[in-house]
Amino acid sequence: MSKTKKGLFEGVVSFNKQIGERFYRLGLRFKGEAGKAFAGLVPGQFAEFDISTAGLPACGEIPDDLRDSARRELLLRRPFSFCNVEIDGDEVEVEILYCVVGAGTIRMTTLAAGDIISVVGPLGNGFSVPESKSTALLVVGGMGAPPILHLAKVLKEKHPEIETVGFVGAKSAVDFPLEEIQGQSKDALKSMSDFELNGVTWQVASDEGDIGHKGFVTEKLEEWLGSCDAQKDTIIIYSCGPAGMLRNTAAIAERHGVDCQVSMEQMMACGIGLCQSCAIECKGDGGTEYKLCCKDGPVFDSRDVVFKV
Amino acid sequence: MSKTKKGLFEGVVSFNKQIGERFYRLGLRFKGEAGKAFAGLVPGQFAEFDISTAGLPACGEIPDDLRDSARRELLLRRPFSFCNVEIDGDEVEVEILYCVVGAGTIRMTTLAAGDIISVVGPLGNGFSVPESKSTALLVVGGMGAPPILHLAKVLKEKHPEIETVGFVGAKSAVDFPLEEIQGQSKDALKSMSDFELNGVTWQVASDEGDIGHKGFVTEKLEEWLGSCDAQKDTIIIYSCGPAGMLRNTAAIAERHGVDCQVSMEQMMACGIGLCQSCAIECKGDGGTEYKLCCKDGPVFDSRDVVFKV
Amino acid sequence: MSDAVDISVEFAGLKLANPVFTVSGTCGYGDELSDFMDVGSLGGFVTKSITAEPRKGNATPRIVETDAGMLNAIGLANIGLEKFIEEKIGVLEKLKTSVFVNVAGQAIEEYVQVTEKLASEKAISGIELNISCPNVKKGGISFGTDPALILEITSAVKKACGNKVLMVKLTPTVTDISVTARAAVEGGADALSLVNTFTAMSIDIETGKAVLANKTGGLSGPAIKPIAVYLVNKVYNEVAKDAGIPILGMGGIRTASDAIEFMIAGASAVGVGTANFIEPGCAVKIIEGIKGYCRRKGTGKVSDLVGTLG
Amino acid sequence: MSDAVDISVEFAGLKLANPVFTVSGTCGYGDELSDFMDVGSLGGFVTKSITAEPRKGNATPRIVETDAGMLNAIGLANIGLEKFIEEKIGVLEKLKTSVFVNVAGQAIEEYVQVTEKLASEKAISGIELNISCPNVKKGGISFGTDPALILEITSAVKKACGNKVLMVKLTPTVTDISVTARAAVEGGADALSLVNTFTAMSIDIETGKAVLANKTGGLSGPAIKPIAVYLVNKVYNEVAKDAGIPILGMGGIRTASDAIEFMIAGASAVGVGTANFIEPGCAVKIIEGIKGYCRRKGTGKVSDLVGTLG
Ligand SMILES: Cc1cc2nc3c(=O)[nH]c(=O)nc-3n(C[C@H](O)[C@H](O)[C@H](O)COP(=O)(O)OP(=O)(O)OC[C@H]3O[C@@H](n4cnc5c(N)ncnc54)[C@H](O)[C@@H]3O)c2cc1C
Ligand SMILES: Cc1cc2nc3c(=O)[nH]c(=O)nc-3n(C[C@H](O)[C@H](O)[C@H](O)COP(=O)(O)OP(=O)(O)OC[C@H]3O[C@@H](n4cnc5c(N)ncnc54)[C@H](O)[C@@H]3O)c2cc1C
Ligand SMILES: Cc1cc2nc3c(=O)[nH]c(=O)nc-3n(C[C@H](O)[C@H](O)[C@H](O)COP(=O)(O)O)c2cc1C
Ligand SMILES: Cc1cc2nc3c(=O)[nH]c(=O)nc-3n(C[C@H](O)[C@H](O)[C@H](O)COP(=O)(O)O)c2cc1C
Ligand code: FES
Ligand code: FES
Repeated sequence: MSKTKKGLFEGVVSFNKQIGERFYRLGLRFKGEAGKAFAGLVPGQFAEFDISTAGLPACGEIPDDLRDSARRELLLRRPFSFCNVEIDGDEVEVEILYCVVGAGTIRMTTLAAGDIISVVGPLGNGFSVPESKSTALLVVGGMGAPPILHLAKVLKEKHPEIETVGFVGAKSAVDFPLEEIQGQSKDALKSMSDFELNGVTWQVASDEGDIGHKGFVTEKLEEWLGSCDAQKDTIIIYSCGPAGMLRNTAAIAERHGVDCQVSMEQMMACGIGLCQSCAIECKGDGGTEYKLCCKDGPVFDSRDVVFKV
Repeated sequence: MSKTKKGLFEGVVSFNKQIGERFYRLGLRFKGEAGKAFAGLVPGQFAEFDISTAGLPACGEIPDDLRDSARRELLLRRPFSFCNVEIDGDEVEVEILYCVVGAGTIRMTTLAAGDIISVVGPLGNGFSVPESKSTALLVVGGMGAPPILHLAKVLKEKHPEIETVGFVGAKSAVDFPLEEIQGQSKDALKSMSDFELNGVTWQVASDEGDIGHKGFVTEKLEEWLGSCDAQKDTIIIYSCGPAGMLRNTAAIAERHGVDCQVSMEQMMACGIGLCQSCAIECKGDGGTEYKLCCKDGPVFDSRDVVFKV
Repeated sequence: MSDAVDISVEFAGLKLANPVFTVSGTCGYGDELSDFMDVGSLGGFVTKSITAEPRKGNATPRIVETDAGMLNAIGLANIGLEKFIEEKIGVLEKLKTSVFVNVAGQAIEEYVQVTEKLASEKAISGIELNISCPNVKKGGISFGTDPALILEITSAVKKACGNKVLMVKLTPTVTDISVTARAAVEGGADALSLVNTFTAMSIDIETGKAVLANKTGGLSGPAIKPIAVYLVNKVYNEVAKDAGIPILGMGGIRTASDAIEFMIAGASAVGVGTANFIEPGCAVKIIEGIKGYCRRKGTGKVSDLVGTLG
Repeated sequence: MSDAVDISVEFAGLKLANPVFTVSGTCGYGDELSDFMDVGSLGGFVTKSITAEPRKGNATPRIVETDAGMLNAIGLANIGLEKFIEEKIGVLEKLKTSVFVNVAGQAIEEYVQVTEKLASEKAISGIELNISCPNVKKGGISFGTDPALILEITSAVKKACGNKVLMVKLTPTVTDISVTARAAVEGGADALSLVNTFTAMSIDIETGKAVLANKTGGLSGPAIKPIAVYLVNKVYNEVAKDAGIPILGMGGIRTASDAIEFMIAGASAVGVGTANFIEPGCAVKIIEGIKGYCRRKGTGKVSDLVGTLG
């Protein structure tokens, strides 16, 4: 997967669709130079969006818990990964999947088709596929879904020889940022242990057990690894999700001697290596050193990361 | 004209229409308590609008001279007078006429039908009609049009016995915030010396002479007063516009011994008498004193005001 | 956990219904806000600065908006002590909230004289000593930045204020606010309020002149909030906590969350200033919001939040 | 009037192509911005703070957004002097702009030692002395607030910096910035830069803890602009003008209009900091905008704007 030159571009909103209480999918179209840049986007790369130009929803439409923070004036851009990229002749349509959690994402919900927003990207290093692998295990926790969904699709298209198995978990059914789950009845959820998406079968787990396995998604991963006969060095794990889940995933990978790439998150001011805010503690020569999530990551080899939580 | 209780209300945008390069008309509908409050709005009263919830237009649509200031984060409300009030059963529709001059008004242009905005009003004291008057002279300079247009309509409806004559001036034709003028061809403008609006005939003047009389609108006013036979105490002047024009109008009124009410502008932080920012120097006992534009005005008897410009 | 939340606070011996004040220069003399809220539901109310003689204030423009803030240079415009007592004390009495009168002056004698007159007014719970307004000078140094002067003026006013609570309002524009805070406490302050505005300037590049007629003005609003929270925390940790002196924290408070930040930082009560201009009545929402937060968090008494920064 | 506008400026003896810098800690070591702009078109470039030894910096979170501003507590994370000279000087040399290296330290000796090494590097036009970072302490008082220490450290570094321009960066959090500015000038500063960030704090009310791992951080961005403009004007009027010392003005600059405000207030050059994060490349737009303004206003030389506040 090749990397393209980053830049400051304008994208045109093609859709902005609510898919769950707090979840939305936003489409953006790029042309010209921007199109060229984003056509080469690698799953796991991200971009920085300027949402300060968007309006606020009416007061009554703002969730109670965000009412106080919603009015904060936005200064910084917001980083988002992508869950899909479609190349359509000269144009490229990218898609992000976002969760409404604060001042920026609440404004994002008012973006409408035709609105123009400023985007800096594509940024960072995405997932890579080492030569020797024949099995890819995709492990998602909650809002970690977007880059892994994108990766699933790219693996299916560009590496059909690789067997791809998906694992996805969250607190409870409402916390899956997926239309495939948000659309279902309680009963359907109850009996759902896996589902198909982007050509992959995903095993499901939830802390509350209202969907799939009751417990951590990493338990399903461990179970799978325990019962598989393949050479461990032909397997690779790709994971994105909350810090605790990534730590568990990394520990499992370590235990089974399996390669693992994790996509990390950190508060970012710039996304392009200027501010040093997004430090991730990594193992270094005879100690630890900080690497930059935005520039050296967000995807890291799990063996390099010093997990904190 | 009776005054109603002010309050903090929500209005629903009913339209937002561009009527000139920098001019827009915005309609707002109020229901319930808000409707009751605004049904009693007196011409010359104003309200404070919270526009911080509106989005910014795309960068390319922002006029060059506003590009730097447009991104300023809005904190304060913005004061606007009204050019029309329509009562429609339980609902009231008010209309404002605004000019895009800065960070707030540029955001205002993105408001669309259905958007909800927060309004504090109606505020201040509007124009009043003393018993003894049989002639009203309406004198408008540029963006002073809205409250005087509203007044013209109310005079026609509620005081048909009063003869009403209008005078309107601006720098050049493009500076009249009126559809009646913005719609016309250069040739039509050239030959236009007056026009009808809200039941009143308006004589036109422009500094550049590309429409109507070449010169100040106050010259037309003075001409009219010089050639009229009516008792001077039966005449009243109502004026709104730039400070220099109001000063001239007040001087003419003084010279001719005619009553005159002027609607003043001042930078306002609150609009409701809390901050003391909107001081207007007035004549007081044995000196001058500051009155508040928002609470004691914006309409003042021109004899009370100490004009500065 | 029971739903009962006690949001009353003890503040320098006063029992306040809740910790929320509206603060000096942003809420008039009490009548202007009553169209928008029940002013009596406030924990406390601080009047516009009062001086011995009436002051017209500065020429206009007196305000200008900046990013997430505003500058003001009102110039202590006020009706003067005499007219204040005649016309406004009655209004304030009816408010049914604890009223602090903000006192300003050009010289120590003026502060003392105004305070003495006010000390006998039943309607008033306390005096807020404004030694942090950029217009008040003595020997070229404004009162609020010189610890020795702060000590002197606070002691003098303390003697004049009888049984009224004496609150001293600090300026944020000092190298070390713990020094000025300590001087006020040593002078006998019963409470501290902070922050006043930051001296600042906005220039109109078309005219090449300052926007404000007074050239400089005081910056207030959300822009200054993080600095104010830090300063409240510093004064709490280094001075107020040990001295047992409550802080009225302010600077950019617009929501209950903002108010709670200040309380966690060390403020026993919080002041709403600029936000009154944007949403008159927001103080009532803030009171409700604080109550809701305590209920959700299982905080039995709101004062348990004060100075809990972990 | 001719269209020709001269936007070059003389800055402490350096001839700069234009008055726009990108400033310390917000533009990396020069290579990071080059995807977005021609860094060589800048008037000047100030590197991230360099210390004698490499520093890992603080734990995360290191930043948090506030209203129209942000707090940072990076903790002077940097690769250290040795690696800087090895790996970065070459990059900087290719930039074709005037490069200032921002020097920080724990003690006067460290400042001197780092400066001495840098003094012999051809790629460097000047040293920016960072005595305004909240992490650098001596005897409990940070260097930047004590005039005697400022004098001492400036004189010591001046001796070490050979023919490089010595610029001293001032903190805004002092009672009277003219005092610290004067100390720097007396110590031999060739230029002053201001402002550095304001110490501030943001509290997460859900956890009851400060958002930043370091608890406090420095406030930057548009929120502080009006204070910074005021302080630049004060230093210009009270110190720099008579001393003939140029000011690099910064704090919240995001547009050409902002930059022009600082120049009218008294800055000979202007620095773009936080805005680089939001619109990398905005410095180039600011240069163009300044040129356009001068053309429109008939200002033949951009330096004619400096200190013209009416
Ligand atoms: C590389 C990267 C990729 C991301 N991809 C996605 C994605 O595909 N979909 C998605 O919904 N979100 C994604 N995020 C997280 C997203 O950036 C934040 O949710 C968003 O910035 C919050 O903005 P806000 O203004 O709504 O929240 P704020 O009001 O700024 O903050 C609200 C809460 O969100 C947390 N938060 C804010 N910014 C970040 C951040 N950069 N990283 C982690 N937590 C943060 C804050 O700590 C706070 O608790 C990604 C983050 C990074 C760093
Ligand atoms: C009582 C009253 C009634 C008004 N009625 C109307 C109206 O009907 N239609 C209309 O277009 N405008 C009206 N105005 C002016 C209107 O309030 C300003 O144009 C508006 O606030 C500018 O907002 P902004 O954010 O776009 O500009 P800013 O970016 O805030 O400022 C841009 C320019 O506008 C000037 N300005 C800003 N606020 C005011 C103000 N309150 N008074 C005068 N000048 C100001 C500034 O000095 C600056 O030069 C009225 C003002 C007052 C006080
Ligand atoms: C318009 C205005 C007028 C003010 N007048 C006074 C005053 O007369 N006396 C005083 O002590 N503080 C005055 N202040 C300062 C406020 O009381 C408060 O300390 C400051 O604004 C910070 O709080 P805020 O950000 O919530 O406004 C004034 C503030 C504003 C905005
Ligand atoms: C993330 C960040 C890191 C910074 N690091 C440094 C630094 O290492 N040394 C320094 O002197 N100033 C540093 N600064 C301060 C800036 O150089 C500048 O003085 C300040 O941010 C004000 O300008 P601004 O508002 O344009 O950002 C830093 C600022 C930010 C935002
Ligand atoms: S976000 Fe600025 S360096 Fe990574
Ligand atoms: S605008 Fe605040 S008192 Fe008039």
